[in-house]
Amino acid sequence: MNLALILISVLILGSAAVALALRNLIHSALLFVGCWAGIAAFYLWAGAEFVAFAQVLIYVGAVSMVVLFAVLLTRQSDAAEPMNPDSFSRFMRALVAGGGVAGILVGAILGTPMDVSTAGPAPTLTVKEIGGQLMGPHAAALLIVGLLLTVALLGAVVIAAVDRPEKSEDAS
Amino acid sequence: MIGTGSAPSPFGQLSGPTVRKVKDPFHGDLLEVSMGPQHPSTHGVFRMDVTLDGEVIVKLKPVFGYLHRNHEKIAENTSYLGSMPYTDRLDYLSSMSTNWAYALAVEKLAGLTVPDRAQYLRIILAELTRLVNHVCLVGFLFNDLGTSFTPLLYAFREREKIIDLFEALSGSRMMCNYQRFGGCRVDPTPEWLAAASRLVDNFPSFLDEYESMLTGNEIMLARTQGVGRLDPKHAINAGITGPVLRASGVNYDLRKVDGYGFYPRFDFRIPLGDHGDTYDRYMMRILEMRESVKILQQAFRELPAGPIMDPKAKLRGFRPKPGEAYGRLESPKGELGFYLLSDGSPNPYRYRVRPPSLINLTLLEEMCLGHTVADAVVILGSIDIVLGEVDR
Amino acid sequence: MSVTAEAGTFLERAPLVLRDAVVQWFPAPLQWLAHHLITIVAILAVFGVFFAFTTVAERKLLGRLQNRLGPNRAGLPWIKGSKLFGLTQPFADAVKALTKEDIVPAAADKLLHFLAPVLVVAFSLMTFAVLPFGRNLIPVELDAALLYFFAAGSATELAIFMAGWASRNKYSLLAAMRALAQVISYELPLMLSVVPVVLVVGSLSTSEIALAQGGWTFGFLPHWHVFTPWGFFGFLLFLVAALAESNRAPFDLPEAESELIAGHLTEYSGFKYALFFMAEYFGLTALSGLGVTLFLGGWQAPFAFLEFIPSYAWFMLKLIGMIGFFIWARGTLLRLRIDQLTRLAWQFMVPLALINLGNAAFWALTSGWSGPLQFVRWGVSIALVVGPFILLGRGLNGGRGPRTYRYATS
Amino acid sequence: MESLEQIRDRLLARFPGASITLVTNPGPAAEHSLLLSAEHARKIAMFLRDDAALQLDYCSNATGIDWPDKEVVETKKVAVPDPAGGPDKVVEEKTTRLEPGYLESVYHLYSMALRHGPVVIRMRTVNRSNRVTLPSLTPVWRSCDFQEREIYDLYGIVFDGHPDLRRLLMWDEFKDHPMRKDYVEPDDFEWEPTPHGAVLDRAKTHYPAPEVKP
Amino acid sequence: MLGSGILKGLAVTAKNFVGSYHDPARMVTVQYPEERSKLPENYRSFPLLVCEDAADPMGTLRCVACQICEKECPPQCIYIEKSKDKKPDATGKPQLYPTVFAIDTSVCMGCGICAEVCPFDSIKMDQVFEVAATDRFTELLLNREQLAKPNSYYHSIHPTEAAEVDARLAAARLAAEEKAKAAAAAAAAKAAAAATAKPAAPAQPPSAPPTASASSTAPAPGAEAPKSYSRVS
Repeated sequence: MNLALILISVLILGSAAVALALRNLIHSALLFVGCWAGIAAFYLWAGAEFVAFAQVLIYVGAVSMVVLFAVLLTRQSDAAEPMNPDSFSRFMRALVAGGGVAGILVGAILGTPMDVSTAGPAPTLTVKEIGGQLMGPHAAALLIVGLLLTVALLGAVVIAAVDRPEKSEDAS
Repeated sequence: MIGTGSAPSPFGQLSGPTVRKVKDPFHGDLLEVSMGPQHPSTHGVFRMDVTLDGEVIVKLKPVFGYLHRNHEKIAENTSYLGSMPYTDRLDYLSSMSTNWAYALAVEKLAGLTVPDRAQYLRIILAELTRLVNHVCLVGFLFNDLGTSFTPLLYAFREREKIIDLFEALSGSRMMCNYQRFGGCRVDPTPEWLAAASRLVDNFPSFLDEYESMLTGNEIMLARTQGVGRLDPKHAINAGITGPVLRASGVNYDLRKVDGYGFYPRFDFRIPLGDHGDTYDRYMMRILEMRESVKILQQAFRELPAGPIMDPKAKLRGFRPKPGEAYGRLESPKGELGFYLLSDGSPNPYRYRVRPPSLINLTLLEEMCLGHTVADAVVILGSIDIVLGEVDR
Repeated sequence: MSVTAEAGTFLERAPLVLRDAVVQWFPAPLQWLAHHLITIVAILAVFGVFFAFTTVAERKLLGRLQNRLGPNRAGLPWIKGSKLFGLTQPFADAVKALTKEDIVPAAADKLLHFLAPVLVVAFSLMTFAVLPFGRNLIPVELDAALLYFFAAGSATELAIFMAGWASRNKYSLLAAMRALAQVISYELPLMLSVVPVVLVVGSLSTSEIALAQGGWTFGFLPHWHVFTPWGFFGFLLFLVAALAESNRAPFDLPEAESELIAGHLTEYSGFKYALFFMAEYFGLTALSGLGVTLFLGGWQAPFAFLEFIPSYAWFMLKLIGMIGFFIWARGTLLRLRIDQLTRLAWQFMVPLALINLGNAAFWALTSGWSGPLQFVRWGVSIALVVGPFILLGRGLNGGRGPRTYRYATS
Repeated sequence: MESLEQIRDRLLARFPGASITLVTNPGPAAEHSLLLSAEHARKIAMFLRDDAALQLDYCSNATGIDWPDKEVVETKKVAVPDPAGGPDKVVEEKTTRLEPGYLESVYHLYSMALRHGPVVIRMRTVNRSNRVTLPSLTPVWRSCDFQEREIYDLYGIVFDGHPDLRRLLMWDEFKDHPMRKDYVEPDDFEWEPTPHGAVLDRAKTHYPAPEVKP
Repeated sequence: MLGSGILKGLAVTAKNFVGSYHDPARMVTVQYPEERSKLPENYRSFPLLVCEDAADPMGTLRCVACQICEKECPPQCIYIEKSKDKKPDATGKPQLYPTVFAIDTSVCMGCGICAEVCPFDSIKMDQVFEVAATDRFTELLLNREQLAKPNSYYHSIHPTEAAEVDARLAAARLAAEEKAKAAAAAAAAKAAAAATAKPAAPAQPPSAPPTASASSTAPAPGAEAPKSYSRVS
């Protein structure tokens, strides 16, 4: 396990943990952006340039904006004091739910055969080959994801467009 | 090209003047912004308390008084002649026509006559002032529209030439103090007249170049057409006069209505707008400049010789008989009036200035409702106010 | 690792020979570090000075546009009365910016207020890594270079938001929202206007794109993309989107001085303001560099017989030409309103970019045609460009035009 | 346009209760005016605006004038019977009569539709105290909005019925009305070098003036 | 076609850019301290007191402290104190002179009314505009010595006006001398007549001070015709 991987993982997990602890929403949102940049660094370390730059472009460029706008536009009541669990049963229910999700995840990770031995350097794919793969065997997956995103976009526009009386604007 | 200003946009409703009354949770609270008095685009110390809903103006209250010097109280403690240099400080962009308005009112009060050459000189200087004022306005309007000073500097290049003529004639560029009750103070030299007519002859070529650069510009059309619409009936009732009123289609120009001075001897036309929006107000100024050039050319041709001062007029110890008079003329900004009430003493008993800039601002709020902050700046720019005249 | 020096005139190979000579001094394990450090220092030095003289050039060019002289008084400090046509003006500005007091508003979010200028300059500088300045003068040879360029470019939005939010000032917040709406709206047309080039060249690597534009037909018609219908139209779209992306000329809404004083920079002063100013120019230079690489044939010489001039000189000449156009546009055009600006992006630029993409696909497929078919190919391609432009243009213009006026009769 | 007398008669016919008198203007400009009583002023103004023959749709100018209390000295020739039975002596007797002052607002009305000249109407307040009111004509002509606010600010006439009566030019906390003839300037002057006159003397009482070398 | 307006705009700015290199009309900058544009003759900035010769300015001051300019000045920025004794002025008539003549240039707005109403042509408008001072109170309050400028300087800045004023003063002086000679001749004739009438009584010749009516230099205020108007037509 070489030094770079440790550094990158500390960056990712550290920024995610601190982000959860902070009370200032904007600071935690920006720390999340740091976490996504860490993931992009991990891809770079792994040699997958295309995915790393895509990650930076999409997460650091666009999704961070959506998160920040969401934080800005929703009304923040200043007195956001920490939510103390008022009743014991609520605490128990939270514990059970959290434990269940954690159990499933750990089970899945351990279940998959991961060949940890360093069998030869990963094949470096050029962008042209990635394009070929995407358009070739994985074309269906690409189209479905594209469709999904378009539907999401249209849905967002419909929600955001506040219905206002259509006024004929005499343009002359 | 860029849009009619009514289609939805991601940032709040930007349609025409339909203002949302209902308070729905999705929109945040209103934003109180005070624009001015130190604001780069309010033409002097003028403040607007604007209430914004996102980008759209919901309420706009103008605040005046930052440049108030109580010009009228000073005038009541000074002789009639003593107030003449102070009238330059009212509308400091068009001092010659303000001087003429004051002289007109005093001549009406005291019943003085003015020789022909002085009448022609007054028309020449008033129309030259109209050129200076409209060129300044158009330059500043484009500055508010966001060009980085280029049209303003072209406009100021032409203004400088005319102002140098004023300096050569009256002694000062902007504070001319040139008219006297019964005539003018200095008789222009032939070289001055030659230089002035040469300048007036190639003014239209400057206007053509200016118009080709900006009148057809798509961004200009999108930013000004349909912005700040003014209804003719409301304009008349609100006492709005000058190019702003004529842009709404009301045919009321004192040069034709009152026919003061020798204006009836000149043939010139009065341009009228149809939509009363910022674009029409801009075009009114351009077309009026072209008409002023026509008047100037005729005046230079027919300028008679003769005295420039009524021999009977007295310079000092001028005591008009008791009585009152209201003299008004078509200043570049609108109807500029002087209401004088004399009680026989050398100082006026009551000296009142009817400021076109102040009264043209009466409907500023109605014109700006429903538009964005950027439009409010442009609408204010198209009304053409000068704070010296607004606050007096 | 970039290619070692090979054939070409001495001037052509000079920078590479120099770099290899310096790298030899270092011990073997440190050589790759020295190699990259030299590249970084070279970029910072060249484009630092380029930024300085762009500011002077902008002020002098604007001055000349407005019938006046630009700054011409700044001379050498120790020689009294020496006037070097204002060439040392930028260094005087730099000293002024450094010595000005740096005021941070009390209610500001100190950390973000400090971090914003740092980030905005860092991301703008990162975009220089993939621009091919000369025949093999490319700092980092990346396979997905274009994607890297846009990734670094889009991160600057984050810094603009931080600047606007951290200043705790009504004007800054309003302006930060405007800036983000503008930059996000123009991210899409910028990328869509670049995709046809990738489609025709078949690779994301900028050096390959520059190489693909080599060669001349009949000795004087270079194969630059800008001389093909889809390329010319793509270049126009790229220009407009680049203007908007770098907050300049008709789209300088965030710092619209007539409305919101200095936009999200209102609460910055001294060196931090200078950093934002520098970042804006770096962004502008990087986008112009990309435009030159994609459409104007990168470092390719315009004519065969001009090959002896080194390739990086051509790149610089074209770069200066594009920045000159940006300054010229700034001196002439009016500013757009925020809703007109976003409508221009979504209703006019994006559809036209998509149609241009189709046009480039048609161009790539019919590359085999020859003889009379060549004219058909050009005809269809031009029609595919001009037709939608006029239709969408008329729609966007809303039937607006200069009006004729009546005169009073009485 | 009809003469002022005809207009007055038509108004009197239409508003029998109102007192409308003609105020002549002695100067050569000969712009005579109609003095309206305060109660009927707004109805008369509305009539002047909407009457078909007049159509005075444009109120160009609204001015305030301050007429302070006047000492009127009347000399009357009185015949005093001579106690000695001789011819009675004629002696002038000076009786000083204090004429009460008033504040006045003057409106110049024009017609843009029919393009005819000024009809000047005046309204006078009862006295010169601080709470004198006059009916506001802003509901009739919107152009009087700012001008009436200025009259209120500088003269102190309270216009009832004005939509937004605030001070126009002076700052809101300002107490006095500067354009009145009996207005006394506050003497918080910083030292001004004007070499003569009351300003210098009053300033000297406040601050020791730095010496001026002649 | 969309964009044609913008292209025309760019064309105009390009024309101005190219024009600024060769067409003087399109390059209007004057490098102020080195190059200075010529001031027109009528230009006025602050007043100056005209004195006949530069050697003894206070002695040959034309001003007779009639205080007309002090009354007529709108911002009241002139301050004059009269002298007790009299001294002969340009036309030889004994006149007062100002011991203190201060103009507060921080208040003066250069309107030129003082120069216009002065019946003695002693105060004229100067053309100096570089008058920055460091102290607001003392340096801007110009006293008599700082205001006085010789007639030659007046000729250099307002040539036509100065020439016309000198002509008028010379004419006035001539008229004064002739009247003085005529008065002297009349007095001599009267003396001769008196001598012949009573040769014995010693004819005490009047000390023949120049009679008061020698020059009409101090006409009743306001009655004289405004002479500064019929300038060169």
